[in-house]
Amino acid sequence: MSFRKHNEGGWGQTLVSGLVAVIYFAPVFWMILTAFKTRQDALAIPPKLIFTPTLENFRSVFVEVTSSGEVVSTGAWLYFANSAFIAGASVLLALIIGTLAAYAFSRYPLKGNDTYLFIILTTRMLPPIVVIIPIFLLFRITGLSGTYIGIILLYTSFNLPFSIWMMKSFFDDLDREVEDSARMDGSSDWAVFGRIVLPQVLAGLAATLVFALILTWNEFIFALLLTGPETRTVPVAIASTIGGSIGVDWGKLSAMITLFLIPVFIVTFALQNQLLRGVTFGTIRK
Amino acid sequence: RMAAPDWGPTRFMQDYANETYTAPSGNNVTLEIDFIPWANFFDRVNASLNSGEQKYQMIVSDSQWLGNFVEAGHFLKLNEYIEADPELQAIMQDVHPALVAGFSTYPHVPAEEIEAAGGYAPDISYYGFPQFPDAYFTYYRNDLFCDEAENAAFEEQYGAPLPCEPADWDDVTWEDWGNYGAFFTRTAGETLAGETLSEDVYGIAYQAGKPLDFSTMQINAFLWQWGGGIWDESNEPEAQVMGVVNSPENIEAFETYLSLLDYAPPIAQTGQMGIFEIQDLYMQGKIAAIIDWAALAAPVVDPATSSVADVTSFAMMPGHMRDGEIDRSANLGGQPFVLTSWNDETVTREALDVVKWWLSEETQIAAVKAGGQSGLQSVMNNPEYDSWSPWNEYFRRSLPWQKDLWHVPEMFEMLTQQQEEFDRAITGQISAEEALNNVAEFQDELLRDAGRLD
Amino acid sequence: MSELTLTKVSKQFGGFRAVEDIDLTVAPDEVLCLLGPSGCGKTTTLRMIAGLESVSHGSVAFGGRDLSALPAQDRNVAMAFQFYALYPDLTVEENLVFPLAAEGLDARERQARLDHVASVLQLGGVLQRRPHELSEGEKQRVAVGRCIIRRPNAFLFDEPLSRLDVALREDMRGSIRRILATLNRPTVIVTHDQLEAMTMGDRIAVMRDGGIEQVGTPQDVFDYPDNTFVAGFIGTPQMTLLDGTCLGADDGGIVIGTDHARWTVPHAHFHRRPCKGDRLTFGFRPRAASLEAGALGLDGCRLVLSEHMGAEKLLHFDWHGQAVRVLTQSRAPEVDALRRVGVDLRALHVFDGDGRRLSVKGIPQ
Amino acid sequence: MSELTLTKVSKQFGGFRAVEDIDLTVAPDEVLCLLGPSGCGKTTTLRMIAGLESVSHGSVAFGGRDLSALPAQDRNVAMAFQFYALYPDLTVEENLVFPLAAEGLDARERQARLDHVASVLQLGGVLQRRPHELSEGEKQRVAVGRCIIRRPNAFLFDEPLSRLDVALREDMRGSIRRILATLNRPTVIVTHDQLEAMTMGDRIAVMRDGGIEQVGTPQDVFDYPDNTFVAGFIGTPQMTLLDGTCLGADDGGIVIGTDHARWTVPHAHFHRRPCKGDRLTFGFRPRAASLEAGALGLDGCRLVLSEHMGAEKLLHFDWHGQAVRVLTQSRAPEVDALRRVGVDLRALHVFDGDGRRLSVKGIPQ
Amino acid sequence: MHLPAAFTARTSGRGILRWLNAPERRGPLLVAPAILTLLLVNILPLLWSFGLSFFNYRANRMATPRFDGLENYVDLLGDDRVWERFVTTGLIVTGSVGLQLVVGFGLAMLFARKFPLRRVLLMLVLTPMMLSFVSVGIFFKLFYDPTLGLLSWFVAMFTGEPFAIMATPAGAIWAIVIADAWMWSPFVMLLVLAGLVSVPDYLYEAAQVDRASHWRRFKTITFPYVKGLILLALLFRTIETFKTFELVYLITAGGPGTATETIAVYAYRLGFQNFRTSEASAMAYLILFIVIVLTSLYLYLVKQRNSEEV
Ligand SMILES: Nc1ncnc2c1ncn2[C@@H]1O[C@H](COP(=O)(O)OP(=O)(O)OP(=O)(O)O)[C@@H](O)[C@H]1O
Ligand SMILES: Nc1ncnc2c1ncn2[C@@H]1O[C@H](COP(=O)(O)OP(=O)(O)OP(=O)(O)O)[C@@H](O)[C@H]1O
Ligand SMILES: [Mg+2]
Ligand SMILES: [Mg+2]
Repeated sequence: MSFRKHNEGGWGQTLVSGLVAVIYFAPVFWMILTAFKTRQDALAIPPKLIFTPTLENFRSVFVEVTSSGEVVSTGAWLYFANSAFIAGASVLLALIIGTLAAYAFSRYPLKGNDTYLFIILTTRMLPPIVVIIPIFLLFRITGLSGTYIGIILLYTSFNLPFSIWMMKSFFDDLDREVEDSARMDGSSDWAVFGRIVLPQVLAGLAATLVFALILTWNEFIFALLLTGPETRTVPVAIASTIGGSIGVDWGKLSAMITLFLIPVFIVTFALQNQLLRGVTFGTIRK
Repeated sequence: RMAAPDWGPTRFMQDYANETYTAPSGNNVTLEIDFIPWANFFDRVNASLNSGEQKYQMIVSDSQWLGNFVEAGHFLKLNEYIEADPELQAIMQDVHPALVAGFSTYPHVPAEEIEAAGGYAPDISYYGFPQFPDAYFTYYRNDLFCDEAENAAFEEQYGAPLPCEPADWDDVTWEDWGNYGAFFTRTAGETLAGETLSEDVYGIAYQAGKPLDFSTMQINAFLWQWGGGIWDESNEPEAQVMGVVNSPENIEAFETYLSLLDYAPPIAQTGQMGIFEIQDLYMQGKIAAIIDWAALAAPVVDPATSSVADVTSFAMMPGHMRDGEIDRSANLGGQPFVLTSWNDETVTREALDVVKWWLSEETQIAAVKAGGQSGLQSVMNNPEYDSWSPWNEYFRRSLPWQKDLWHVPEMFEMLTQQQEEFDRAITGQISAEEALNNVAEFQDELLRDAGRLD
Repeated sequence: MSELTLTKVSKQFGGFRAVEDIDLTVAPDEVLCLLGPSGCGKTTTLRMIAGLESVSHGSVAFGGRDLSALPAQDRNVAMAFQFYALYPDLTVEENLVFPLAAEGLDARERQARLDHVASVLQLGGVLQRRPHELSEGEKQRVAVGRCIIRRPNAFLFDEPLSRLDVALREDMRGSIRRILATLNRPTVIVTHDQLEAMTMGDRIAVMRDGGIEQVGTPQDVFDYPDNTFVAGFIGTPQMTLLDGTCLGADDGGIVIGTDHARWTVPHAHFHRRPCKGDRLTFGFRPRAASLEAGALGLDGCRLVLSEHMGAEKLLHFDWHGQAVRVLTQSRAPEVDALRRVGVDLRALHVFDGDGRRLSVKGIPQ
Repeated sequence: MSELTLTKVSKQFGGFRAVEDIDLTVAPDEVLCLLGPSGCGKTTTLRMIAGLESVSHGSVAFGGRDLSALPAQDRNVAMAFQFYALYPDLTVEENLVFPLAAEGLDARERQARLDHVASVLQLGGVLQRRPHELSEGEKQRVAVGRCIIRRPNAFLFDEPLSRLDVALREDMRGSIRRILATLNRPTVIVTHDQLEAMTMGDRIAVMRDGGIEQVGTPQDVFDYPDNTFVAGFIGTPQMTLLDGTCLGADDGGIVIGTDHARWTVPHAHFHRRPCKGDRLTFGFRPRAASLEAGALGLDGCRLVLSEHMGAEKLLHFDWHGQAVRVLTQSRAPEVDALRRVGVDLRALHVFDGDGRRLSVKGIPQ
Repeated sequence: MHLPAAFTARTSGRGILRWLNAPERRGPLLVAPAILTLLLVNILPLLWSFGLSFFNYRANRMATPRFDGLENYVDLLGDDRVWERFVTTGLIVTGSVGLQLVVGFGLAMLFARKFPLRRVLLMLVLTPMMLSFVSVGIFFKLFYDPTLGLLSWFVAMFTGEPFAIMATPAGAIWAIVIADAWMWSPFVMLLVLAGLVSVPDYLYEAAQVDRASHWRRFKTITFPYVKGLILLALLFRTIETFKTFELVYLITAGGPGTATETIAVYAYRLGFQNFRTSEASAMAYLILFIVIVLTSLYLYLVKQRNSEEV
């Protein structure tokens, strides 16, 4: 070929982008590398790229030695399980509730639609730190503090505005005649939604899911304040590696970051195509 | 149930309780600690208390928080229980008076009065017990300070030898400390103890960080040693701010503090030189001598985490020569634990049983052996005490010098503002005098508004 | 089956009246073609029949039962959408059988219907593909197929063949017509292709600006357009329309003409006579004009362009500033040549100043 | 200006050959229409000329200079895209003058060109609108305008009029044709509308499956299609094509026919004579057939459908299983009536078993 | 007896379902769960703190709060420290969001084309966004450390001097801006990329045929397509950056002095350290007000664009 289509680059492009990507990724790479280092290697300057890797840090995430020399679990697996459960449940809930609401906003506009949508967005605008006390109070009154339901509900409500805004723009972009057509073919409104509309916005759901998941997965402040020992999530555990008698426990911290990164990374990677397509689809007409 | 920061001393308490504690009452009592990351411990406790969550029966508090939560009504006043219980009285007598003053009293009562009262007096209000007491002192590299060539060079330059043995540090002043700093500050390429350096090495460091109370902790030591001081809450409302906080003594002390930062690692210029930063730098072999808390000593002598584990010795913190005597006044560290006010009688009794268990000599010795510290004089007076860890001696000897900063509820505002001003001075934006003037002005107004000043 | 009746149906979008007072009846065995320029309200009318759009006034009834208030899913009407509206995530086969779910057919019957539709519409080869893998023409056929697989109360097609090429279109036209003939349901087909309207419709309704201009059999509408709009809209190539005036009347009839020509048209030609001085429009189809003699002559037509259209040529003349078109099989003159264009009297349509037909219907073209 | 030459041009998409060994020459003053069914490679050919697609084999040359390796921006070719490709953020005016930037015109000349194009394409009223505010037809005209405002080496139009309604289309056809005539550049117009091809092209190239089936003047291609594909593709309504065999030869000529009819066709009718037993296809245009007498008769045609096409009717007959179409102005018989369809001998096209033309070109239709 | 019949139809379970299922109730029905959740968990607390902002409540005092009217707002607006924090926040928001847009846009341009290994490389660039603030904050603080940090080490390779970026107020602001921009540029990239990917090829082809320069192609084709998305990214990122708390707290703790103390950190200090609960609430509503103004501005712009299009 003597010339290329506009949207295709060759290995040259790979080289340039690769270079940029590697530079961009370097800090993350460093975090991951640190997970395999002893403390002295971790802080060594000039930085050590070649070192004897250790898995000790990963071990220390899950087991510890007590004062009496016993080896016991740190309970970290519980935090991981909690994170997965809480993030999973709240993202799903937000997606379901948000999708329904978004569909309604898109198809059955209420009076003052824009105002509702705007108010919904507004709830995301305050720094979390300043709404903590009232939320805490509310949780105390309702007895939700420290329960799974409580934190899941909270995260759900955090993800709702985003889900609604995002999904609405997807629904807005759908061809309504398709729905009309299904209606003509005798399907009930629910069937239309389930069989015709939802499959078309899968990409959007995927994109929303990824964004919401990333936010929820890493949420810290509310996890700190509103979870108890049984419902605590990983970000709180990560913070615990800071400020002990050894300041920042770099190795353990990195090990946790690394382990904690893997699930979102995998989800994002798996949904990457939809993510791009979804984002395109959802927002292009804005 | 108890809220506690997530770190060694509290983990120990949990483990040890699980192993050994059975309630004397026969009730089924377990100590269940909610471990919270240190950095966010205050936020969590604060939110819990102020929302009225009433979730915890005991709380590890910081000494400075007492006034705040006592006035808010969250912490239980212990006087009637102590009065009724000789065992508790004995404990209060055994606890070092500096700790009783810092950890337990509100309104604040100075250590001398506690000592005079023999630990317990009914007219003093008691709230807390030591969970983990702390004090700072010198960590130094004996491979440098005992190196013959370096010693010779130093002696030639300053006319005195380097303190090699811990005992040699007993009469080290801040002036000497500055000399060590200047002497050991080397850049890459120079030699140190016979080795050519590939990286810069710095002489000395102490905490000078903006986060939390870092710089205040060390600066207070200077102020007291120079004969100045902070606003004295125990003399409220007569005690003044103006002319006290920005007294000439204080200014001179603060200037000295600032001048010594010249020999510290460059992070000092950023106002981020906290206790962990100097610990890390020291463990990487980049500083000859530092001043840090007892709580941070263990990793420094652990070869797994420290490259200078084998060559580290501990010694007293330098002091200021005043009236022919070295003053080593310093700011108390560590945390008391308290009972909360909403517990019913049974819970309170059980909690006090836990207190008694924790502050029993046996438990405290175990805690110290596990790397912790104890506030009980009986433990510290144990002849073997000094040998349980290389720094115990210096903790024990430092303790009598400890004072504490304010406990009044306004202390947070005072502290934040003070940290900001100190930080400006540390990062070279303003002079020591300006900083102290700003602090004084602010405190004066604030305390007047709060009715604590006439 | 029962007939479909629209009574004074109007549709208001905000302040804009998209459809206005339409009356229409479609018999069970009848195909009505809605014809009209873009934006005239064809789709909106269809959607009101389907129940996808509420009627602002008037009523839609099947067999006398007013269904205006019924939602679409309860009307049992089949509709092929202008932009296909295929279910993007279903295969062609699934798309086709989708509407059968509501009819509750057994598997055999369903398969039979599918096979039939697929073969008629030549979709056999693409049954397993998804809509985005289809060419435009195939998509359109699926949309039609999804319609005719049903046995609804009425069929509605919105531009069902617009994306097909000529050969296929001719073919489909026949097939659909035949299927509809067997099903015996009132059918409305929207189109803006008049050839399609003429060949598929039992009757044609020509719409403009939300109203109906004329309803009638294709032949009727073609031969006797009610007004200049219909006259110009129906018929390819377009009818030639010339501005003129009524110059008076004499024994032989009414004299009409322009500055450059005057013709006498018998009184019998008019069902309503113009008065002297009235502005008129008269028109004739290009096929009815010739370069040979004719009762009415336009002298001095200058050839501007000659277009080959297969067996015939379309000659564009300029006649004193007005365009005159002639379709002829004979050889075209040189460009710029002057010719006399002759028009058969019987082929002459006369309209009044408002564009309403004056000539009688009886004159065969 | 110089001519455009394609020599053995092919395009391979992966394993699929979209265009195969095309040879074409377009003279500077010539308009060539590329005609063919959907997917036959018309757009691909155009894109190769424009330089938007590389040629897999062969060469594209202007005035003898091989430009195959040159990217589009260096070829100076104007192209109107099938889907308009208007710049969404520019107004119509900005869209129109966009290509002039590269020509470095002064403001006056630019304005003059703009005015001219806008008036020819009747875009004067929408110059300040943006593409999304235009109707499909307007968009298409802007796309064409962006092309003819330039003075490039060659013009390429991809379905330039497909979205216009009939009246406008007729009008535009003429306008574009006139402009092109003054500019004197080789022009290629892609279309699948044969009427457009016939009226706009000096020559027509009929494509199928990536190859060219026939090139010639519209009249030539219409009158003497080289093969059955071209015969069936060109001409509306479609030519009737019947399968038959060569039954032998006698003095009068060659006898051809089916089981149901036999006709003798003079030898002079063939430029290549079939042998006895050869399979043949013979065809005639519906307009050349009639229900009156004719040299060649098809007895027993059963009327299946009669379509009104304005002045004429298209009658669909079934003749022993083969479809026969007749276009007539006279009255249509009843459905199912049996009739004899007569065809004029001169209108008979004969093709061999492979579909290649056997009848001579000389016979006028 | 029509009335009772209707009554029973409504009260029986099925009747209620049917009643709920009516088309005109479909919209409210679908929105209800979302609104309820938000009302309960978000809006109630918001209102509570809004009410609080008119009192003189302090969480660490037992005294009953006194109604203060607008006093808190007046105090805050008259306080130089507050304005200083707003300026700081403005600097950080402008710097960070600006940098995010530039970097995000650049990255998107780089990844708009298809090339081998694109999927993998794209993931590398996306990762920063997936990290928690704690990890980013702690590690960037380490990177910035003049002695142990990679950045300083890297700079020192050229200058020979240890590099303390956080030693000056400007440097500290840069430190925050860089960390935040690094973390969130991928988000902007993703949105812009979405826009770029959706630019139809034929437009570029048309421009090629029209012999347009690269710059004109960018200006007339690329930019219009991503404009809307850039605005969207601007909206989301401005809202988020306005709330920046963790990064500042972890990296500089607001220092040196108060040079990097953002309005969110200040609100935290007010509410959580100084126990001026009501003032903090008032502060929160000032922030909310500003963000709402910014957002409305954005939505207004978008709407204008849309109405242009319709
Ligand atoms: N939902 C709506 N809101 C406002 N106006 C509308 C709406 N739907 C259609 N219209 C307007 O009503 C008029 C008729 O539209 P309709 O779709 O029925 O036209 P049409 O005859 O089908 O045209 P086409 O041949 O282009 O499909 C148009 O002017 C259109 O803009
Ligand atoms: N980039 C491509 N990759 C693979 N196949 C392609 C590509 N572009 C076109 N084709 C195929 O090449 C063939 C010719 O396509 P082309 O677009 O030239 O058809 P066309 O004659 O213009 O048809 P239409 O009338 O529908 O526009 C089609 O079968 C098409 O599917
Ligand atoms: Mg329509
Ligand atoms: Mg094409």
